[in-house]
Amino acid sequence: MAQLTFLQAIRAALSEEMERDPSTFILGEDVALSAFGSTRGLLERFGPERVRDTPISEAGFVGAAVGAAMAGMRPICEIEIAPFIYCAFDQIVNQAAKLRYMSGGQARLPITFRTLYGAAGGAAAQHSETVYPHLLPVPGLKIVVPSGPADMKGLLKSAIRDDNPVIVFEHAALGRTREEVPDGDYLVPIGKASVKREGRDVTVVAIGAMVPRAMAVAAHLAGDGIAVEVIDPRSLAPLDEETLLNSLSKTNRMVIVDEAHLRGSAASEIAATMAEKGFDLLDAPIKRVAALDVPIPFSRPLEAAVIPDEARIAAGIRAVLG
Amino acid sequence: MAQLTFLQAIRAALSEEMERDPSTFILGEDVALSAFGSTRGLLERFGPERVRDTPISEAGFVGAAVGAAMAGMRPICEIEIAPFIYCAFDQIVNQAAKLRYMSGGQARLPITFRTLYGAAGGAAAQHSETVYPHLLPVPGLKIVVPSGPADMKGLLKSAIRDDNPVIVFEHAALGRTREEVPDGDYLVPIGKASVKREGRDVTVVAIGAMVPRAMAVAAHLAGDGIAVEVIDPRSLAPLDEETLLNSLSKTNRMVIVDEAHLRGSAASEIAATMAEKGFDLLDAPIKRVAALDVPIPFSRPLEAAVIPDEARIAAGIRAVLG
Amino acid sequence: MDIGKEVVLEMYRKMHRIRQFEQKIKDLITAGEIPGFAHVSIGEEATAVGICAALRPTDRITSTHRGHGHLIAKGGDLARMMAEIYGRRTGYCKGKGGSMHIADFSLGILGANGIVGGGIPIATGSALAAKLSHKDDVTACFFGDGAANEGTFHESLNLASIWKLPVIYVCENNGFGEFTPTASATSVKDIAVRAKGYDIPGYVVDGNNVLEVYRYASEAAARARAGEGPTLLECKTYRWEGHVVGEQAFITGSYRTEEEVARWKARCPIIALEQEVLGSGLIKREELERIAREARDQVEAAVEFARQSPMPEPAEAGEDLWVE
Amino acid sequence: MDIGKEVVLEMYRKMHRIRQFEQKIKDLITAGEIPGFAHVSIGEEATAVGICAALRPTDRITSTHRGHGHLIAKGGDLARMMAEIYGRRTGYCKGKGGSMHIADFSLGILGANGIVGGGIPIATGSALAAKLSHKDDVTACFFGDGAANEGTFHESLNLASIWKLPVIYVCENNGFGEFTPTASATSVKDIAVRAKGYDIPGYVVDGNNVLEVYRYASEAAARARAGEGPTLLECKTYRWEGHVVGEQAFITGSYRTEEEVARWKARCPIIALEQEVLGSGLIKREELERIAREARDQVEAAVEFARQSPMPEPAEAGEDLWVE
Ligand SMILES: Cc1ncc(C[n+]2csc(CCOP(=O)(O)OP(=O)(O)O)c2C)c(N)n1
Ligand SMILES: Cc1ncc(C[n+]2csc(CCOP(=O)(O)OP(=O)(O)O)c2C)c(N)n1
Ligand SMILES: [Mg+2]
Ligand SMILES: [Mg+2]
Repeated sequence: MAQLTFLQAIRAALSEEMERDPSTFILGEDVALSAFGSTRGLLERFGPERVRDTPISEAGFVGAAVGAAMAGMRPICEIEIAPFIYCAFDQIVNQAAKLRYMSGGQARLPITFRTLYGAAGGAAAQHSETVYPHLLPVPGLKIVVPSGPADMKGLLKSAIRDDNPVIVFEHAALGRTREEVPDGDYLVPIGKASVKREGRDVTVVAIGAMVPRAMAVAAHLAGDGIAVEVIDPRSLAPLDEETLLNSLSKTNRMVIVDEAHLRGSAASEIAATMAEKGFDLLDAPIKRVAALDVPIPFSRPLEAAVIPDEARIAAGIRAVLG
Repeated sequence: MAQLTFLQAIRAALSEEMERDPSTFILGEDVALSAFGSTRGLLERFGPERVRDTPISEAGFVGAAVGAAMAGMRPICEIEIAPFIYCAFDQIVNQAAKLRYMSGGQARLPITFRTLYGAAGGAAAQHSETVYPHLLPVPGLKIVVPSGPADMKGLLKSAIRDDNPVIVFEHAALGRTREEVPDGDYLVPIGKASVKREGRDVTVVAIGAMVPRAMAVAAHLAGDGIAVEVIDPRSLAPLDEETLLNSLSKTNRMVIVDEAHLRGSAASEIAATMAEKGFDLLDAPIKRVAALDVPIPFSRPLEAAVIPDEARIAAGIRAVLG
Repeated sequence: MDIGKEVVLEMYRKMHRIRQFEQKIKDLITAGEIPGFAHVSIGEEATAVGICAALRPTDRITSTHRGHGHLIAKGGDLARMMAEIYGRRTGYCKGKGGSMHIADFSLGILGANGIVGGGIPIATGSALAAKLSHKDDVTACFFGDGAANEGTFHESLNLASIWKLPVIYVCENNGFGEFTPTASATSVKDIAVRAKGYDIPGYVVDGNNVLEVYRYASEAAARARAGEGPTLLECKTYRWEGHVVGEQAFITGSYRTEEEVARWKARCPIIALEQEVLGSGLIKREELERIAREARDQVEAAVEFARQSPMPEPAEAGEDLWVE
Repeated sequence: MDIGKEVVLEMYRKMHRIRQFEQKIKDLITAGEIPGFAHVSIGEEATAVGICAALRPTDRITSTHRGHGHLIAKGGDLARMMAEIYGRRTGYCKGKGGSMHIADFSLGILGANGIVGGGIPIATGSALAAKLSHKDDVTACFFGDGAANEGTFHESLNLASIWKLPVIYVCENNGFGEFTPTASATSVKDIAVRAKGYDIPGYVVDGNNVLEVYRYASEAAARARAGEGPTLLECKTYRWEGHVVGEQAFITGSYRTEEEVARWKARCPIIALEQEVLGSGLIKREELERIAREARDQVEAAVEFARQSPMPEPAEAGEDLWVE
């Protein structure tokens, strides 16, 4: 066990898996020098063939990852900032996620996509968007959103070993968060939620950078005698419905906190599923706390008004407590 | 009033609006010859400058529509088949939908995107997908899904006149459906649902080609004494929550029928909203009847197994009736 | 280059197989026996065959919506192809893919593709895999003239050039993208010219001359295997049939002249090869006739296989999404 | 071409304005007064200015993430730009856009753009609008060498060529895309060569020589207005500063040599113009000094304006999405 930051956890996962499996390689824009630090040091260790800078050609290099995977490699493909995925959307949605099925189970696509997402202050609409909602309607793609260093390491390692396409969303504001991370072969299974805090009054499901925010609110509300259970689903596809329903059967109330725009959010998807399968468990409507339905604005007070903050999370919780 | 097919209604809307406003023009692949018939005859009437065949370059010509709109034109941009939108996804999501907001309200983007969507038998995964769920998380874009000729005409005309980007999804299987369509300036407002059939036992919300299917089920169940109210939301963004909630306050039960894959579907979004805002009205969980979470397969029995059919819709209704 | 008799015969065999197969598809769709839609490449056989004849079994290809010819040229099994087009469980994709998505990974066929230009980066990645795993396999990437206007063409050729990837980009210029003439959608007369923009060799090739295609492909493959990077071959050819089988039923007007079609039919790649080999005395007419007959028989057998095969069960729709 | 004194003075003025503005941005970010991140174009001023000097007020431009220079060259107001970068309500985008999204539609500035290559089709569409409305307005499209590897570059140039659109594609080749040298990401030495792939004129231009840029731009604009279609100008230049202000704080190692930077600084476009005009006796030193001083004052005033301006209210986040 060592104290690692989120970024260090990413680097640990990448280098351990690259060490382990010679068919892995990294490709993406400036992965050698690593502007955001997640691949720093890997060039020196694995060389430019396996840590491969690409031109600024998202459809081209994402498609190259697809082709390399189908020809036997295990690519780790970085899209520098999440909204750039839209430039490669066909290759992810129509190709990577569909080719196995369309080929009747012939193709293997062990690709890990990694990308930096979320609002971290002043990067504006084309750089700050929470992108996973656009990928929810994509059968054939697993979606992972770690909220801290240990999960980051364990989930990324699982993603790389997965024989299916997995996309890992790494929040831009979490880079320097730090916690104990198990050494070596620490794997977190994809599809298993994590109960971050137990409580009997209300279940708060929070995603990515909303998890620490929800934890802060829970700690705060504990002072008012409100026992909040915080659950991090960790992967949105597949979703661990069982853990969520179990919690709901205890608390009978749920708030879902998502940094995405409300419409079409993961919060909506989870809420619809919980309200359908957990209908009899519910004592109050499921409340979604999500970003406003406007692009993420540049100026700090505006950005803060759009993204869920502690006050809105707390208000959501109080609302379902009635 | 005349009996028009869905395709004739599209042509009527396009030619009336092009007649009306010289800043309109059509661009897209093979719009002059019109493989699917929706723009047939327009070349002869308006000439090749305004009915403009493009190369196979979706990002290029969608972006050109964005630029032309910002420079004062009113483009009608056809994406031949909906999943090709993924090739132009950046231009729609990061550009068309965000530029007005990012520019502080300077840009005007009166663009109508039109595209053929849905499963119509044997076109397989890359041609049959229901694509609007990918666009739900896009503030700044209106999403319209007409289910019949009259709405098609009235909504398309409203879309063209709208000063904001609107995308109109035209179901591939509806082309030859026929009904009375008002002549001339018939406008259907975007954001207003349509109650297709009244009933007091259960509300069925159906989208696009699922509307006639739900209507058939409703007619059938009427024989069993079940009074189904069928509502077509017509636009998914904005969503007419009021009409849906009004219906729910009468029936207290809701089924949502969507051709999209269940995860991330419009059905999920609507269900989450209704379960949140209409919690006290509900006597049963809201049931989503949607496509399975696999790509649309080619072979007919497989395609039929994936897309909601009358039996699944009826079963959904019976389930919420308990 | 001296092309051995066996190679020539094999090319002749493959061209006939493609022609017969697609003629059959066309007839079956017209007769209403096959439901979906299909794009046939009748008239373009020399390109598919000339390219694939220069490849080894471990080499790979990516194909397009108009892919039957490429697949057959790379060794695809007619019966499993036909069964797929019939939507049967015995088809290459168990009925999940259909005409536009046939693949045979055991033969290095990474799949037809319904997205114009979609296969170009994929082929590029396949070539990258060869390089990374130190194999001298080549990937041939088929795409149309229309696809050469997609961004993926540009991004891929640049990538392959800077990384010196073992890939042959084969642009089948058949004069049209759907109903739009190439000349009105494409800014250059010869797409091969675009190779200059990536500092790679680019050649205009007579796509109806299988021997010429084979020669260029062999050279490009040799370059690729030697680590010298990609080549762009623009094979000029023509599709005799419509963009999609049955298009007369839904388009009005015609987008090309009968003379143009007739002119190209007069340049039939199969007859051209026949004349060449008969003229040179390399091969006897009877041998050629036997090959043509065999192709017909194989196609009939494929149809029979497809007809006898079961449709998939509805429950199978849930399978084949994940590697478990 | 004979360039009038007024034009030269105006170009000198604009270059200084850009230099001072961006130097100030850099200082303010370094000092922690401006929070976000910004990409400055110090060293590249001649390209922005030479191009825009050849444009009319009704002509349009599209810009990039490194856009301050283009905007100022097209007449952008320093105070409203600065206020935007400060995130103030008085900024061009009311604080919603920031450095990467500044626009001024009244000046034909269709906006900076945070997506590399994102503006290229938009410029193409702007040119299409001019053509469709029978106006002789030209659109200049700025983008980097890195953007020239995006698919949108390819699709747009093909489109503009076949439609003969009045657009000038201005590739600012500053030697890097982020931290990757152009030479290792781009398959050709001269991006201008790619023009051949679209059958349009393409020229390599000394991007640090404002008079040369102006001459090429004027010719390209004249061609465009005459209906002769697009031109590709590759302006070779260099960014003196990092990819993003403050990058030293988060990247380790350096991706270019100090000598290289020094070599380019010795080719400062502003000093080059000074020497040219002083040498020819066209303009006196005092006049130049006055211009430089005015630029500094304008920038100071802009900072003052921004500092005094209010931040937006949270409720304003909900505005400006729709045309009602
Ligand atoms: C991205 C995308 N855009 C459009 C289409 C529709 N479409 C299918 S085939 C075709 C024409 C392709 O032309 P070309 O590349 O020349 O191939 P050809 O059909 O001539 O063999 C088009 C536009 C598609 N399948 N994918
Ligand atoms: C589609 C997309 N991919 C990647 C990025 C990240 N990015 C921002 S600037 C930049 C480099 C651009 O290089 P170039 O086009 O040469 O412009 P320069 O920065 O040199 O002016 C990159 C990769 C982006 N903003 N958009
Ligand atoms: Mg073609
Ligand atoms: Mg650059």
